[in-house]
Amino acid sequence: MADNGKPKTELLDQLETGPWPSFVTEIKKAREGSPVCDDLLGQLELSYQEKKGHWKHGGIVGVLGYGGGVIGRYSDIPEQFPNVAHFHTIRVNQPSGWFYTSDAIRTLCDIWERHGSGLTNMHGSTGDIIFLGTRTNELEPTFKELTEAGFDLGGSGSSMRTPSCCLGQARCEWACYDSMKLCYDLTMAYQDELHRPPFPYKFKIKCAACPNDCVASIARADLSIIGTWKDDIQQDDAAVAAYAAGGLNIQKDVCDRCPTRCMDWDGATLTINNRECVRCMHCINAMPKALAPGKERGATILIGSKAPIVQGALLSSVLIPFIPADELLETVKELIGRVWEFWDEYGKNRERIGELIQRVGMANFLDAIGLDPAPEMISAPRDNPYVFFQTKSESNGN
Amino acid sequence: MADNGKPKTELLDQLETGPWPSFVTEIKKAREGSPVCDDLLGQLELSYQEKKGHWKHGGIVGVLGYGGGVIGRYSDIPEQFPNVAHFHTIRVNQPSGWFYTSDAIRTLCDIWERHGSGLTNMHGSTGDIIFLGTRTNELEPTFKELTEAGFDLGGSGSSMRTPSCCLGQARCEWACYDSMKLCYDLTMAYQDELHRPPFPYKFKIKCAACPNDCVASIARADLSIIGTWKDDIQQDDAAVAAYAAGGLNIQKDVCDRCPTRCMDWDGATLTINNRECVRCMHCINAMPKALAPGKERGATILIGSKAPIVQGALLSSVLIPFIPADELLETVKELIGRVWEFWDEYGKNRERIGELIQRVGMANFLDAIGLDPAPEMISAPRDNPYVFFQTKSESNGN
Amino acid sequence: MASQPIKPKRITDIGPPNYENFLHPVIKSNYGQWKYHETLAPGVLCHVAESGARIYSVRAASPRLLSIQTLRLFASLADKYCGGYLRFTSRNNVEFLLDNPDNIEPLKKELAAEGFPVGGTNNSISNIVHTQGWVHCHSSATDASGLVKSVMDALYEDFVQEKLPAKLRIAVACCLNMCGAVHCSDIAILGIHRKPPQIRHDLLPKVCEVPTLISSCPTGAIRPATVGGKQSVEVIEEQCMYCGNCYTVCPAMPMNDPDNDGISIWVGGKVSNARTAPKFTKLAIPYLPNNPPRWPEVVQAVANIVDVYAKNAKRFERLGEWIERVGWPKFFELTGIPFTRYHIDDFKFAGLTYARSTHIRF
Amino acid sequence: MASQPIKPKRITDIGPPNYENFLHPVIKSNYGQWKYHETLAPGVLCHVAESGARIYSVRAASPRLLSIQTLRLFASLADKYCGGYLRFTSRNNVEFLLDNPDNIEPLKKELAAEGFPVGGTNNSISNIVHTQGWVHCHSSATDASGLVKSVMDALYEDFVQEKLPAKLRIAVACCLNMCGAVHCSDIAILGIHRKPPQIRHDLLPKVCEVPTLISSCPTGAIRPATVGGKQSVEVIEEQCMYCGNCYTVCPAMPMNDPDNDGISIWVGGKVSNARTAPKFTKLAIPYLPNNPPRWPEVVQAVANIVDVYAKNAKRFERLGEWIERVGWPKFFELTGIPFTRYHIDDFKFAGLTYARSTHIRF
Ligand code: SRM
Ligand code: SRM
Ligand code: SRM
Ligand code: SRM
Ligand code: SF4
Ligand code: SF4
Ligand code: SF4
Ligand code: SF4
Ligand code: SF4
Ligand code: SF4
Ligand code: SF4
Ligand code: SF4
Repeated sequence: MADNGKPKTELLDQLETGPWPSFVTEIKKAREGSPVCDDLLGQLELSYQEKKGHWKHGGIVGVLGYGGGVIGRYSDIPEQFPNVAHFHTIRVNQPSGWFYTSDAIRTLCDIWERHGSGLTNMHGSTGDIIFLGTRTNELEPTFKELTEAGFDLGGSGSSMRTPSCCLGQARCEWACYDSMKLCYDLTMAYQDELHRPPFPYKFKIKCAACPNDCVASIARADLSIIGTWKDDIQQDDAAVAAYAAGGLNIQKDVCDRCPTRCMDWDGATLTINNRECVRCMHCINAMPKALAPGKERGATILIGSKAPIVQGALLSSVLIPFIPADELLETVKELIGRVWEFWDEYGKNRERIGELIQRVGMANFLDAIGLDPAPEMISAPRDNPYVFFQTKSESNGN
Repeated sequence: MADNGKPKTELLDQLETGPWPSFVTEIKKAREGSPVCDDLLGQLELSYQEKKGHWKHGGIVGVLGYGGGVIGRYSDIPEQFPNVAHFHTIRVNQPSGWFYTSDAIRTLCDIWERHGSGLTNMHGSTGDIIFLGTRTNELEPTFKELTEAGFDLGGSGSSMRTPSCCLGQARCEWACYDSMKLCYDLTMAYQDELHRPPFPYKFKIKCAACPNDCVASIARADLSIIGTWKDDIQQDDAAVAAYAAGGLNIQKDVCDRCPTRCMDWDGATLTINNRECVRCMHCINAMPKALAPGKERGATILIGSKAPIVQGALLSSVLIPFIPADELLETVKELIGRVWEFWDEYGKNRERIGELIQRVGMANFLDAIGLDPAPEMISAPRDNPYVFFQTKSESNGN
Repeated sequence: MASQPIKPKRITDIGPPNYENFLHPVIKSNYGQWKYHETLAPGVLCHVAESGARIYSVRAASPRLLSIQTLRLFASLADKYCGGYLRFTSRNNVEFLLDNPDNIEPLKKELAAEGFPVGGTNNSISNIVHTQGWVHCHSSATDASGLVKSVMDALYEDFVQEKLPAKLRIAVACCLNMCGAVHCSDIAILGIHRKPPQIRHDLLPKVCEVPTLISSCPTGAIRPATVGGKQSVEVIEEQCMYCGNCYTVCPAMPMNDPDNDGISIWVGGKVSNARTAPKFTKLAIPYLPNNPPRWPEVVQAVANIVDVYAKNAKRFERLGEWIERVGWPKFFELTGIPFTRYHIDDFKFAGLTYARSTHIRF
Repeated sequence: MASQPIKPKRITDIGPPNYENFLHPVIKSNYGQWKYHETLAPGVLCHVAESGARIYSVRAASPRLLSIQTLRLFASLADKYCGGYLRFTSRNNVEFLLDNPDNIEPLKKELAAEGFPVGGTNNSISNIVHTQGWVHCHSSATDASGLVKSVMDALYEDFVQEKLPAKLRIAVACCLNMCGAVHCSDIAILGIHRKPPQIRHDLLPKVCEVPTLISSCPTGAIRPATVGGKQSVEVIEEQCMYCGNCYTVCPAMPMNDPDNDGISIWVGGKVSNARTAPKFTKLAIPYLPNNPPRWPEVVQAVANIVDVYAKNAKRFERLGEWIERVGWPKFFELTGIPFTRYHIDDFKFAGLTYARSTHIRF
């Protein structure tokens, strides 16, 4: 213990210098109202000394009737740090796009002041508001206050996980569909799957309203919904000229960086061969005042991304090239239903949907969910001759 | 039988029309001196009728003291076609670059007239002269006459296969090393391995004297030796200008097709950033009078290509980025020795060297043959975190 | 933190609050009607609607691990300058939404005074997506927050300025589970183990099912074994690739090892579809020591990569795009990072990463 | 073909004749000293040495399967026009080497009269690399020579002219062993089976070792079984991908099946390092019927692909390069080839062929 009755944090203190805001300072701030934070600092300092974590595998804890939303966590040296003997986190479902009013923020703070460490993550990597550290007996009371304030828990375990989205139409000129609304509608539609783990493993949905993918959906979501358009890029020639006059090297920085080289710049006019454009966004990103996505907007649906454990990381791959914006909710819900049915029947324990598709093959998966194969789903046809022909009985899925 | 006492070949006869030279005509030509050809035509006509081959799995036949060079072949309907009851092929090692004098050709014809069907393939896919069809008792006599005429057999089975090469310095301005000589020297150096199968499986060597790879070595050789250069492309500005004047669109057809876009054309001068050039040959191919490979010439050694059976096709991959031309023979021989030693020890039956490298991993292979890893060997470092660290004992190959 | 139940009635499955209740009026009335945006300064964006309306966003750094005290500070700043409206970004920065541009400078000043720098937009290094580390996870081979703090202190100038060739996105994960963005980031910092799990034979039969445990191992390194008369398992050391999946399914297989755990550095991934397709991050440095509290080796390594990239890439070229243009040999040469056997893939798709052409630079 | 032993002494391991003995004097004296080349006409090249010397090459088509009668014809043409020097190319054409350009036209005329067209250089379709087929191999699902003849008859104009955007290289193989160039060709024609091997239970125990046979199957489709009291095997039909590897190791597992064997068409491979790296050929048409003697469906399919390519590709663009630029959906659209479940890879590296970006053309 240091002189002030607080644990010694010599190593951690070194993380309070420097220009970047310090998480150590945050923990120290929070200890005003919360003795938990002293023990957290103490145990963390020990980890810094020993280069070793001091948390045990979490047990199954939660709130009544829910199977997810809480990550159980226990110290492996509770004698030394009794206040973090239990140190569970609560995942609170964030509002779409992480928009708040100051009142909402204060409501959350007040609840968490009453029931937990006073520490949060704004936000977790999946998107949830993370309430960082409380005891088992505080879970139910926290939940009660949260729901009464209009908040609910997010996902954990083998449940649908909290969907998240880019801010889309709320503040972005490139949004090709209403990602915030779709995210909200899907979250509401699947409350049961979110709260009561029904699956072989986790299932994540992320909604990005254009191919810039500001919510990393193609890399981190089992279902990635990424905005795009079908018609021509909207073009304002005067504004293009203004960019050129302003010093943008349109040939080098725009045309030569177009992945399909489908743009032509003759020094005065930009011509886009829109049939060759793959909607990568680059030219639009480079000249936001001059170019914009077309008017026939919607989204591409991709499936299956995940982190590497254990068969290697996956990126989501194209499942439906285009769905018009106004048909998105219904089509996606219908699709999700069929995907889950298939996963439920064929998925092994702890097998993500992307892994299952890899295992059974995309073609069989398409058969099962009733989608026709399309060349947009692949980067190239097979290069090996090992075709499982279906001559025996045409309906055989293998 | 048709009226002339020859077999009926109604279907095959249809392949004697049209502008492309006909193999049926060739077989018919050969039957002058060889009754074998009648039965070959007969059996082939039957295959055309039935859509089905009529050859049996070959037994082990060959010449004394050799384990390779002959492919045994038997008809599965010898009663019907007794003259092709045996129909073995003899693989005769071609001269480097497939150069002949008319005398050499005639010598081969005479031998084959005496001992076989009179049919050949000029050449087989590996490169050999193929003597197409003879009986077991003719093998040894054919071999005797061949060797006396200065020819020897090529490889088959689990032997080193007949090396082959592009014509290189014999008639090509781009040859970066003497592919014909290297091919010859290697063939001579490994006569034993060529004739007496010592390996887990076949081993093919192909020598192409520049990256155009006119002998498909990167796709069809266990060891691919492909010419390249280290210094700057030789450039003749006047000749470049002449191409431009002659109508070549240097920007579009040359610069824009350069894979690294390392060329600049200002309408008058071509500037190549040679440090970025990957020696793809395109610009040189497009302007043979203006550009040429540099003067510091040699070859890249690549390893492991093969057809798909059964783990999928492989392309050869870079093993040694550059060996100067005058060190090639010695370095390659030394390398081959180490590769064969490793293959001999670790290769499974019917496992090509490329498959073995895939199985044990390139790094372990490099360790075993004593080569340091170099970034030129890979297109990109690993993207998965599954590293087998060697902390236990630094010498452990896994 | 005494429990104060307020009402007896139990509410469930209500989902998150509707975002519409939290939108700034300018946003609400111009929803889906944005025309273009401009950057007024690093961290300060102005979005212009078809209607001519403007919304200003001021983006401030956040350590992500936030106390309620700081959250209340943000709330009061939002009240003071933004009519109470704020948001967080997908990279955990906080954004204040203003309709009055005159409020921008005072807000920035207050944020600076409180230690929250403004930046992270356009060609800058934004906040680091990261994970729990020793603060909360049982699985971590290193801390996350401490790494982020150390690295961002060093890269601070690139957060408050927009001088890089393109966006540069960093991620930290404390174990191979990679909660976050490690597998598709420009630069990623990953906690790793380098020793097989220790087996707690006493605990194992009680807490784990042996068949499930055995099948959890992707390399088949775990075999049944009888130890001290009890059913347990053994790990074939040579087959273990330290993935930790066995520990995830069985607490009696801890991986933590202060002497051998450490950090690996990865480069060249991206998520956006801009120009090139999304890419996985590739191994740059297989191992650096775990050196809390400041991880000097890691900080130096990351700063060096950023530096080399900044000096060499062309405009609009993300780190991975630059490397693909100049080639990996050049990346290793310019950064001075040694190329080792560990860089050569030996996992599932390994063969496809071998250089299958003669395209070589000398 | 009576055997006439000449001498008793047995010579072995002498290797091939030294190529130097077979080189045209102009080639010999300018070996390694070539400066550039020009094309005088399709099939006629002129290589110019540093010394100013010139060698002319006239390339003529060959069916590859050549009688000694034709070889003697070539030899006498070489004597007449080339001082006796000729060669064959890596694609099985014959090349006559001349030092006197006046001999070119007479030589071409004689070749034409004998039915050997001149061409195959530059942006043409050269000879088809092919295999044995029903002429000599036990393994073939189709004939090779007949396919080549049928296809080249149809593509003849593209052999004698150089009007394509770039070189176009075709290969034929009669089974999945792919002796030749199928896996890296602009267009490939491949004989395939679509039924598991028939098992000759009578023969099997006599000619094959069951364990070797079982382990030869890459998918594990072969299982030991006792049939009629004798040790044999069974094949799980659903797991068989018709690779024929079992037949290669065991003659009692024949694959031939006239009703189900057929042809598949592949596109977009290449070998050269020019511009893009070498590429594998990709599946275009999974199945066409085996229709000797003229395989009209195959001929039509190949001609159609050549035609679409010729009309759409840019100069210097190989077939695969063109497809990569415009995208595979466009290839299927323009050729009218239906896209099916079989095009989607499900082998080892399958996942990497799924479209992992939103880069889509509409
Ligand atoms: C809290 C959070 C990290 C954070 O600091 O933000 C987190 C924390 C954990 N993750 Fe995660 N994951 C979190 C987002 C992710 C993400 C990112 C995302 O969702 O966009 C990924 C990568 C994407 C993906 O899903 O593949 C991710 C991939 C994993 C994996 C590997 C899964 C895989 O299939 O590869 C595991 C291991 C597992 O599930 O067994 C895992 C497991 C865990 C566990 C539950 C540890 C475990 O082995 O049981 C961690 C609990 C830590 C703790 O004590 O709080 N976590 N995890 C994130 C959730 C917060 C939230 O709800 O907002
Ligand atoms: C004659 C020839 C085809 C031709 O018409 O030109 C040929 C013919 C045979 N090949 Fe081949 N291969 C021939 C060049 C090739 C090539 C091309 C090359 O060498 O450049 C390949 C692809 C490259 C490669 O080696 O991978 C090739 C890949 C195979 C394979 C598959 C090997 C693999 O690892 O994937 C087999 C099957 C096997 O070895 O079991 C095979 C097996 C065979 C057998 C021996 C059939 C068998 O299963 O036992 C064929 C004998 C046919 C016969 O009756 O004459 N042949 N074979 C070629 C040899 C002539 C020569 O010596 O010049
Ligand atoms: C004669 C031959 C070598 C031999 O030793 O036999 C040869 C000779 C020449 N090749 Fe080749 N190539 C020969 C097979 C190949 C092959 C192998 C093959 O086809 O199986 C390739 C790789 C093909 C591939 O990528 O699939 C090949 C890829 C090239 C290229 C690169 C073309 C490209 O743009 O991808 C060039 C450069 C060019 O044509 O501009 C080239 C250029 C040349 C030049 C111009 C080289 C020179 O300066 O003399 C020669 C005459 C070319 C011509 O036919 O127009 N040669 N060339 C082969 C003739 C085969 C035939 O009868 O048609
Ligand atoms: C606020 C935020 C969305 C949100 O709902 O929270 C957002 C907002 C914008 N993004 Fe983003 N992006 C946001 C995360 C992302 C992510 C996700 C991530 O980093 O994990 C990506 C994918 C990154 C990747 O590829 O690894 C992302 C890739 C882009 C791109 C493509 C950049 C590229 O060239 O690859 C653009 C276009 C551009 O900047 O020119 C873009 C552009 C924009 C624009 C300009 C869109 C607009 O017109 O308003 C917004 C301001 C950009 C800025 O920060 O300079 N945004 N953006 C996220 C801010 C994160 C932060 O605090 O830094
Ligand atoms: S993903 Fe597209 S629409 Fe969404 S915030 Fe980013 S740039 Fe805007
Ligand atoms: S969006 Fe991308 S692909 Fe389309 S024109 Fe612009 S840069 Fe090219
Ligand atoms: S590989 Fe190169 S050197 Fe050899 S013939 Fe072809 S172009 Fe000439
Ligand atoms: S050889 Fe290829 S890479 Fe080099 S400058 Fe020429 S076109 Fe570019
Ligand atoms: S990356 Fe690993 S250690 Fe870090 S939070 Fe996720 S599961 Fe825990
Ligand atoms: S860490 Fe991974 S590889 Fe090692 S034993 Fe555990 S599950 Fe197997
Ligand atoms: S491809 Fe198959 S059938 Fe044809 S020659 Fe080769 S092994 Fe025989
Ligand atoms: S054909 Fe191939 S997949 Fe089928 S049983 Fe034989 S070896 Fe197995």
